[in-house]
Amino acid sequence: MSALAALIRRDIKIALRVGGGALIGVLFFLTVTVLMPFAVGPDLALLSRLGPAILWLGALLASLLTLDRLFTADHEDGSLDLIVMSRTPLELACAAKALAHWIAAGLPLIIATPVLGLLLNLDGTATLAVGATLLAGTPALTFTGMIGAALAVTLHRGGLLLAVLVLPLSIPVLIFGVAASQAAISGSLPFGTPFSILCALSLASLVIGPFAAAASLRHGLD
Amino acid sequence: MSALAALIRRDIKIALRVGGGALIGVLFFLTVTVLMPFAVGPDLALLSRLGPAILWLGALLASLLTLDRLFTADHEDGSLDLIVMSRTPLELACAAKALAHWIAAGLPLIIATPVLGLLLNLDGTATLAVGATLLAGTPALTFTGMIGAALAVTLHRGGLLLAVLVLPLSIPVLIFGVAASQAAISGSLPFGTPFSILCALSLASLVIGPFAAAASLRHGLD
Amino acid sequence: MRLSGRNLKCVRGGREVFSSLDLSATAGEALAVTGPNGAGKTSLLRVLAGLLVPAEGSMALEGGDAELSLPEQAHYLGHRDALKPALSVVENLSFWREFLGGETEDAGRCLAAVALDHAAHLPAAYLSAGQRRRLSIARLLSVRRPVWLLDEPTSALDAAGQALFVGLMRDHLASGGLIVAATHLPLGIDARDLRMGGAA
Amino acid sequence: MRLSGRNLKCVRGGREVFSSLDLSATAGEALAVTGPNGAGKTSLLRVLAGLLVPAEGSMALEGGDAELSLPEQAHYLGHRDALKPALSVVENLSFWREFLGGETEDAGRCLAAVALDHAAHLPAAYLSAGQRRRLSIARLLSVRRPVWLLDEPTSALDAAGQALFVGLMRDHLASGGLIVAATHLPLGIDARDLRMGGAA
Amino acid sequence: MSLGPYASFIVTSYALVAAVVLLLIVWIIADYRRQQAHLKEIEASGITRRSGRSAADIR
Amino acid sequence: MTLTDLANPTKFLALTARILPWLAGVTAILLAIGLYQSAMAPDDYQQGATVKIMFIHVPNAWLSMFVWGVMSVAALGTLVWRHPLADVAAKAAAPIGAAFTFLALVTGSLWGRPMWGTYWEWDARLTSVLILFLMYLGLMALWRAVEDPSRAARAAAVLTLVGAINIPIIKFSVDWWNTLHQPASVLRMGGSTLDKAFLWPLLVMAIAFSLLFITLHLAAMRNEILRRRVRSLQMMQANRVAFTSEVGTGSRDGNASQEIGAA
Ligand code: HEM
Ligand SMILES: Nc1ncnc2c1ncn2[C@@H]1O[C@H](COP(=O)(O)OP(=O)(O)OP(=O)(O)O)[C@@H](O)[C@H]1O
Ligand SMILES: Nc1ncnc2c1ncn2[C@@H]1O[C@H](COP(=O)(O)OP(=O)(O)OP(=O)(O)O)[C@@H](O)[C@H]1O
Ligand SMILES: [Mg+2]
Ligand SMILES: [Mg+2]
Repeated sequence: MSALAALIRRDIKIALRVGGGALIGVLFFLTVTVLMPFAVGPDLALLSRLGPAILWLGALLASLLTLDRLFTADHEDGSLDLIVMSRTPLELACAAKALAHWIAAGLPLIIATPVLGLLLNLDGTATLAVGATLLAGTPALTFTGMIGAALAVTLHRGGLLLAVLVLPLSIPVLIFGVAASQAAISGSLPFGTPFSILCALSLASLVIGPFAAAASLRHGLD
Repeated sequence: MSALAALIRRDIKIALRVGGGALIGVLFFLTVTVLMPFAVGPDLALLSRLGPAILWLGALLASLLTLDRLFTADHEDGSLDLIVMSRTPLELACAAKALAHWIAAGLPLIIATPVLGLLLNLDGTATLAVGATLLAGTPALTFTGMIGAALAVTLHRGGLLLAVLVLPLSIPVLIFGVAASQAAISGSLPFGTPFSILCALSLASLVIGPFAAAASLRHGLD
Repeated sequence: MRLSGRNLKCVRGGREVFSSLDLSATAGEALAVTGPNGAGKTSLLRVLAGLLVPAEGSMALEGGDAELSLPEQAHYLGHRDALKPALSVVENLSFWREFLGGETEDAGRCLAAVALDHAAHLPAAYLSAGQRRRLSIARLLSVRRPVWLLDEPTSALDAAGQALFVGLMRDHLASGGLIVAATHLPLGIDARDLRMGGAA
Repeated sequence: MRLSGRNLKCVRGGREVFSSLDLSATAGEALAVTGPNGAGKTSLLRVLAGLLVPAEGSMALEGGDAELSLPEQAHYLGHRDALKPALSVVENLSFWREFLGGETEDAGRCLAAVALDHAAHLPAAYLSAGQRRRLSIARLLSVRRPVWLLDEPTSALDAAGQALFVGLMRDHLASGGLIVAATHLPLGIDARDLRMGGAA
Repeated sequence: MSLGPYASFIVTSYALVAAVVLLLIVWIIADYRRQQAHLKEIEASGITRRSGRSAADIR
Repeated sequence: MTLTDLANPTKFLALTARILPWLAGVTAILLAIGLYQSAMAPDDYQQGATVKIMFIHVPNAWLSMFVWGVMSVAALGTLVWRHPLADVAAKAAAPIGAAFTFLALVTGSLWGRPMWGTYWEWDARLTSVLILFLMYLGLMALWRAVEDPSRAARAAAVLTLVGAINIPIIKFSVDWWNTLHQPASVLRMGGSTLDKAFLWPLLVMAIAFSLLFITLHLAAMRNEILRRRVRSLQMMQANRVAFTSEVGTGSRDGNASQEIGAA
């Protein structure tokens, strides 16, 4: 237990210290959100209609892109070798790293959502709905993304290959996240159904992610 | 001259060889484009209206994200030290690296545009317009992105920091790129004006980028 | 305690690096793995550390903790030093001390043992090559593990550092540990030689 | 030809590493920079290579090519070996040969000189530590530069590799080159000692 | 057999399937030839397999 | 001929060399029969002649999922039993599966235009197939990205197993969400609801395409085995030269690995 706590504490400390992985994720989120109106054109009604979609896309990209170095950084400096050798089961160590990443990079996104909602002309309910779906859905993004991050170590390749491998897996999360937000906003469709699917996806990924990541790390080191 | 040619050849070779940076960039582009309808909803009319914006955003993200390792990879293995020490002016070497990156990662995006246009229900003119604006605009993305890539070396941080630094610089390119495409599609506005601004932006970045990048590299090594 | 490997074979990148290799070392004994560049010394250590899966053969630690595997009872000191530049020297050491767990030693005392205590609060990014190596060695001291797997441990160390490290290895052997070290230079302690063949 | 540095001072991370350091070496002469870990040997080499800006002082290469700066006439061999894992051994070497330019030597011959010719078409990712070092040394041979700045060049080399490298350094000195090498081990050639102070 | 107003769609889909399947077949055959050529080339340089049989002999 | 015999690459090559011509022949004959029957099939009272697209669309769609299933089994073989032939099977299947998926997408689109009035619609069935296609491409990129085949195999195996989640989603998407695409009428609980006049040609075509897959897959596996044999011989070449070079001391029996192909 104390080993996992130490790992989580270290990862959060590093994320907050070096130029702030957390801060940078939020900045990226902000920039993508600000960029959208430029791309879409300054039509406020359209914007607030697209609002949840834009926020979810921004969060998806931001959390995937920060994931990229989740394991490669540890691989390059040799830490990963020691983590694999240690007495802590590798699955738990992977889960701990993902959790630390979510705390340092996922939570700040959710905290920033209300501010961005203002920029996109979303009202209170809509912002709340997006925030709630993000809270339920971003763990799924982190924990499926972790699989890609582990593969990136095996492949000696980070960045885009990772994104390509992981994006298809995160599409369902995106679909249900946006669907739940839209349902809450329009009020005509039930919010519960997509939201509970979203939670189910998160729970499933909480189990599958660490196992798949540990398997790929164990077979991939050399 | 032959030194620069060697540098360009090496960078392209590495991009094509290791899992094909080029191929992966295109796949990322494809995936992001496929992602959009999920977020926005399956409304074909809306999609084809947003089409150019989506393609431009996808190209922007794909080309920025591949840029991330433009200098850090060379820094980590010590190549950058030797490049800085060499007899080739650093500005030219930077420009050569950016050119190689554009050839390996930018051009394939443009080639893939027609296929993606089909998915987004764009007609022939629209696809052609987006392709032309991408051809004129992506060099600007690469050459301004290079500045961020150089700063990322100095700051020992890749990935997102780069995106955050560079996205604001690329907003004008995005605006005029989308504007020109929309003009060509709707036919009501002149295509020439935003397009020539786009070309001007590209030309300016061709000059400013290498100088800024070289300056930041020269002062940033240690 | 006895570390033994039988009939080990290692394949990397589709090429056989070594095969039918036997080795054994008992408590208090050091094994110096020598051989030309590319002979497979590093590969052997990584096999013992459980980081490479051998294509054939098996290894075991008899007389160790029966509940733990060989890698879980071993320290591995490789070319890459598992240090985070953003953390300070003492933070780096404390993390590994807590994460590796088991019988631990005070972090400050370990730093003093490698003469790095004066730099305890410096970021690890500021360390010179030899200082980084000393910090890695402090990791070996901070958590007790019976088996030390060392890959060219003395590289980058100055004369004082090497003398100090020889003393630490002696202490480890005296307390019943065992050492397998890949090296091109004399280790400075009594060690049995395991010579590996192969080309540069 | 004469390499000289006057009153050099280097500050890293806000701390002074060395100051008022003078050095000089003439053609055919080797300078061995020694000193404990953290004394500033690597920092001095990086200052000479133009990769660190000295806080005070200046250095020059008298009698060299007047059009070129000191770094442009120097080879730097550091801890990081400037190899791309994706390219083969010969592709790596050929790239540096073409990029660095000037008087060049055939790539195949350089590989043969460090006994790596048999591995010419292997990806560099597959090389062992010593093989990588040999490939870096081949770079020094492939392009002629009068000044060699070497940071612990013999680490990771086996006995045969060290002997070979000593021969190469001798040849370089004999042909009028000069060498500044940071090292903890005897270099194997006649060299003037530049001892740097400082703590571990 | 009349294909009705959408003949072009039907013909295109059948033609595309035929084209892609043919492409696969051609690619596989070409790949086979290439590997055989490689094996012959290596054989000519005097390397043989452990079993002592010819490398290109696959029976 | 036991399973362990099959696992030996040389035996595998010998066996497939004997079987392949026959397989190819049977495939060709069945394809011809299937095509003839499809041509002779009556027009549908709703869909007219476009129903003929079904005879190629449906087999391709089925195979796109079936091939992923084959790769998943191979992935288990790689991870659990570390069997080299499983690596070969997985790698050889990917491009063929991608081709079938591509064809399912294209023929579906071409059918969609007359039926639904659009080539493409973002509904659950179509999109999940598109995701399948993307994952095939990702997998192929992954195989290309890694030089060492056994390393690539392990990474690809993990990804294949994770991606297998998509297969039930494709299959049941029409039941879970209401989509444009029609629900299963052949492979469904409680028997087929399709008219016999369409069912027979469809079944023949489906069998013919499955045989086509088996034929192509075996041939591609042979190529892959040969490719690895070439690789290991090239490695041997490099090693042997190394062995004779003077710097090396000690001895080594300069042969290549246990890898597939070296046998
Ligand atoms: C790009 C568009 C399309 C895709 C990706 C697609 C995909 C698929 C897939 C994956 C299956 C196998 C499902 C299963 O076994 O349950 C299937 C079956 C089928 N598709 Fe499509 N389809 C597309 C368009 C169409 C269109 C336009 C039609 C006709 C209106 C159509 C008619 C059918 C039929 C009749 C079946 C057989 C269902 C059964 O009997 O089980 N598809 N399609
Ligand atoms: N990037 C850096 N930033 C700040 N300080 C640094 C940096 N690198 C090294 N230092 C400090 O500068 C001093 C000299 O380091 P240097 O690497 O030059 O030593 P060295 O003589 O090469 O030591 P070694 O024998 O261990 O290689 C050390 O005290 C170190 O802490
Ligand atoms: N990642 C790898 N993939 C494939 N082959 C490798 C890899 N690493 C090393 N090799 C090969 O394995 C062989 C043994 O390498 P290893 O690193 O074990 O040698 P070593 O004895 O430690 O050499 P050195 O003294 O140079 O450190 C070498 O021939 C090398 O080419
Ligand atoms: Mg080694
Ligand atoms: Mg040093």
